[in-house]
Amino acid sequence: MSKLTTLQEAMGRVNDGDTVALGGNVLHRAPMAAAAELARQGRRGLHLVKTAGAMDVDLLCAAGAVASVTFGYIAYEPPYGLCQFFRRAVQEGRVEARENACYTVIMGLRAAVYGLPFLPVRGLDGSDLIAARGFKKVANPYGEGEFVAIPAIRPDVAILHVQEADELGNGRIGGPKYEDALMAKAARRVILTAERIVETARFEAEPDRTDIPGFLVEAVVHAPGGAAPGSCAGHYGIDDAQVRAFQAVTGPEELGRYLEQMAARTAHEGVSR
Amino acid sequence: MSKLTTLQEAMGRVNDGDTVALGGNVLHRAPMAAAAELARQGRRGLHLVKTAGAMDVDLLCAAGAVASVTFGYIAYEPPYGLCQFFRRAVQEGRVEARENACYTVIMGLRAAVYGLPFLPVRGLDGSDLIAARGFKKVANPYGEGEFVAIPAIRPDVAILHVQEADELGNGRIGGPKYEDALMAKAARRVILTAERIVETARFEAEPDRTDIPGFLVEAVVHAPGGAAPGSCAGHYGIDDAQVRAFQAVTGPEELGRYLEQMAARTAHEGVSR
Amino acid sequence: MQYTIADQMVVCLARELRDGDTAFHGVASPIPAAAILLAQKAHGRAVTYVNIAGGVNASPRLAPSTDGPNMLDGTASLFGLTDIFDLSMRGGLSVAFLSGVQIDRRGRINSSVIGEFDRPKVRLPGGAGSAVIAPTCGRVLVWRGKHNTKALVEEVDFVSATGNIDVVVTPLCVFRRVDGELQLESIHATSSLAEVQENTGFPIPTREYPVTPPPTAEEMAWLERIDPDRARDQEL
Amino acid sequence: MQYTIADQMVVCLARELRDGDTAFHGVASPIPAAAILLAQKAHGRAVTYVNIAGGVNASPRLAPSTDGPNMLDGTASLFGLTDIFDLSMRGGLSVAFLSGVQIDRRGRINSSVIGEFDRPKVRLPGGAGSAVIAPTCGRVLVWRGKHNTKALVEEVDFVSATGNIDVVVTPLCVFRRVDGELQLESIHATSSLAEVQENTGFPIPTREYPVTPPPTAEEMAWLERIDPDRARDQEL
Repeated sequence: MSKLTTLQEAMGRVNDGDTVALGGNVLHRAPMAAAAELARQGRRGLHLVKTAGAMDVDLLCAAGAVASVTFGYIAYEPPYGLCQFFRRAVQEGRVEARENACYTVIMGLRAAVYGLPFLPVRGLDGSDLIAARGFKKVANPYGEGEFVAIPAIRPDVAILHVQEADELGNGRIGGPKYEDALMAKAARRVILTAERIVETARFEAEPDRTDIPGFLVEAVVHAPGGAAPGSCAGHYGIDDAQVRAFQAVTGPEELGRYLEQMAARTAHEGVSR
Repeated sequence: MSKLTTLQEAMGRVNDGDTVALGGNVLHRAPMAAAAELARQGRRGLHLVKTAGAMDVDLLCAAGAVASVTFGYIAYEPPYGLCQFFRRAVQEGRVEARENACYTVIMGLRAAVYGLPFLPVRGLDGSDLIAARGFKKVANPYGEGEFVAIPAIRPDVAILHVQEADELGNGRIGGPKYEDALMAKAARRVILTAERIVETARFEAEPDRTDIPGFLVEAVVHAPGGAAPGSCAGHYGIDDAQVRAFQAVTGPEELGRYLEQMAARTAHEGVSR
Repeated sequence: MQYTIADQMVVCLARELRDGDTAFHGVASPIPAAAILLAQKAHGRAVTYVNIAGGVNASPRLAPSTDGPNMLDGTASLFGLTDIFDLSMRGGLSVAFLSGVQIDRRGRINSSVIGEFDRPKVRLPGGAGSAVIAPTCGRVLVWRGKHNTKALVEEVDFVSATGNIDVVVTPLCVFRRVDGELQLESIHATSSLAEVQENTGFPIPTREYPVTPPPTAEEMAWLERIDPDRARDQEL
Repeated sequence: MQYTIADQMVVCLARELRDGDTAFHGVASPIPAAAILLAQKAHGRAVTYVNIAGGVNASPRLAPSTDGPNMLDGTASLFGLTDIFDLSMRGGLSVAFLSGVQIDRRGRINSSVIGEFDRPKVRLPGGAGSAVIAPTCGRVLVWRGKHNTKALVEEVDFVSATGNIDVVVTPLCVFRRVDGELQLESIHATSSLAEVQENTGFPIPTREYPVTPPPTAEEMAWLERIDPDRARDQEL
């Protein structure tokens, strides 16, 4: 019954070429330990999906794991500047930048949740994104108006870091929720990493606070510090030194050492339940 | 700043001919006191919206307040049978039955939330509802498939009964949530009736449990017993005798007496905060 | 052993569930609710049970209403009607329990009107979610609390819903849809072929039919725990 | 009185807000966050403040990131990015704060690419929500932490977003869009017409322009409380 497993095993379930939605937003509650483990395992050709990504996307681009990114915004917030690995990979043609508005990522995920190949969307008027992305239009069959049709985005897997999970896969998010619950519903499979593994009774006591229903989840990893060096509400803030250390990485060997250090921190802290 | 007002004043804000979404489901957490007050005030020509309605819709039909009902299901659950006032009003041509699937009511409300005149929907294949309701279709611009387009349902007002509200309009629902939060976002205006009025600090302590954000709400009514004779989770169950007393009503005078009795119960219990 | 027709219907429906199923029921559905709980508890089926009120693998004490707060008892998350519809639309709902006022030979359901849609002779409750669930979920298990020629008809007055209807369970018998038509599969021990033929609006070939296996003692013991107030009898 | 350029920009933006506004900012927006809080607290404006993290009329202690948990401090409900977008789409968002790497004479924004979209010379962060917010919200208030001829251009390389852009506030001045074109409205006391002309990629007519009213003592006192760590300076 238990879906608890190791980070290594869980990330082994992600295949080369998969479409992977990453929870959290910029440097907050992103599944950093999971991203580092995917990089460490040498995953290739991933199609990442995120509204606003930062170090998670940048790290996977640095590791050469990424084929495309579907996104609204990929950059750090001040004072960390742009995601240089992502930027260079796009400029050199190694990664396809499937720019959306953040909302059209959301509408694409909603289309998948609703079992539809597309959803119409308001907005985008006058934006060159329509032509650049080849978005088509649909007419309102009841009256005036044409609307851009956003193709469904159905991730093969959503990887989400939450504050609390149980062994059945129920997940509770503290602080900002971002698009995690939507991703969990849109994706074919869901993997949770969690700061704490708690008893199911805790979810049963307040089921209205469960953000991710367990039956949608296939694997749960106890990963304290799993959003570091980004923040995790109620647990830790941004680790400035470690973000800067990553940004200063040059070359695969340095990246390898950085990833091993990240793995060691999670493994160490992750021993006890 | 306070949005607290009386039931009479709040229901006075609903106009003849308005499209009115009613929260709750069948005999659970429906805004019964509000519906009775609308009936008592002699409102006419209302266009009701609900996925699964029961005595709320039946009572407003009995009072002659209704022009149409957009719904998936209008009936009691066992042992109370059909909504006879609704049924007769439709059969006699006094009320238009805009039957949907419950899901197409939801998709119509979602279209309104997303600022769209329609949304495509999966399902409905082979159903005579498509022709009977005049639903049109849209083609998938990216490949195969045609989908029924559900026109937006934008209520003028959503009337929702909640367990707890504050004077700013924040609302918390206990037990099943049904479609209330969706209605609050789809409607132009929102009126809450609440079992208890609580301090805003209570919402600030657990903002993740607030179902209705206060800034969407224009009026809040302290209405303990406001879902009776239906149930309200954590407060009371179905009042069998009062449901049956309503079903036994014949003629406008009896209905008038029934409504006055409902009003008296709410007013009496509603004196203190 | 003593059992009611509702008990027989519950047991027939429960036996349809399989390991790995995700099963849904809506309002006014004590018989399906009891069936899902029976499959989980008595038959040990690994079924994910989602109900209209939002419960996920809840363990409610059943009541005639299957949409109230009790339907959340023991749930660890909320997954309400909107979520369940979405799940079906994206192919994630394997079993739905639906009913209808009329059910026809082809397994189509009418819960909308008798007569014209716009000015009906009888306005029925409406198909609730059936129009979108029937074509999108894996298998539809239909139950109907009455079996007469008005309920089981040659052709429905109005198609509220049609789609993946697999089984129809009534107080008299079990039909299974084969090649697009309902075929009599078994007759309850409490009924007879003559009674089924007389009360069905389409022809039932005269031949030998199996007797529906009645509830076992173990099933009845579980039903007593799942539904001690016998909400399931209220449907008939 | 001592104040920074960021203080001046905050104050300019705050003064644009009106009673009844519902105002939004996204990531990397300490200057807009400070402006909204200043309008509420110093100017007593009845503004509903929604932020990307989900806060409604929150009172955060500001940090360089405007998307973290602190943005929920004091909120009584969660109304996150998805809800805010929906709100704008249905006409319920009156003010949005947007930025861009390039802003052109017509008030169009580019945060996508320099060069070709598919193989850009410089890949920029992306327009985030601006492409859908700019055409649907009531008024867009644009701020930009740099004012040079690469930032304020005759024509953007790529139109990430265009729409209801009303005001552009830079470290040097304030533009307002009139008849579809940015017009210089006032020059900050710390700058000059010559500096604006030199650093702007489209012609600025030579004439008298008002001096932007600098921050008042009261505004500065409030800013000290709203943003004691001076997150707003990080943008410049």
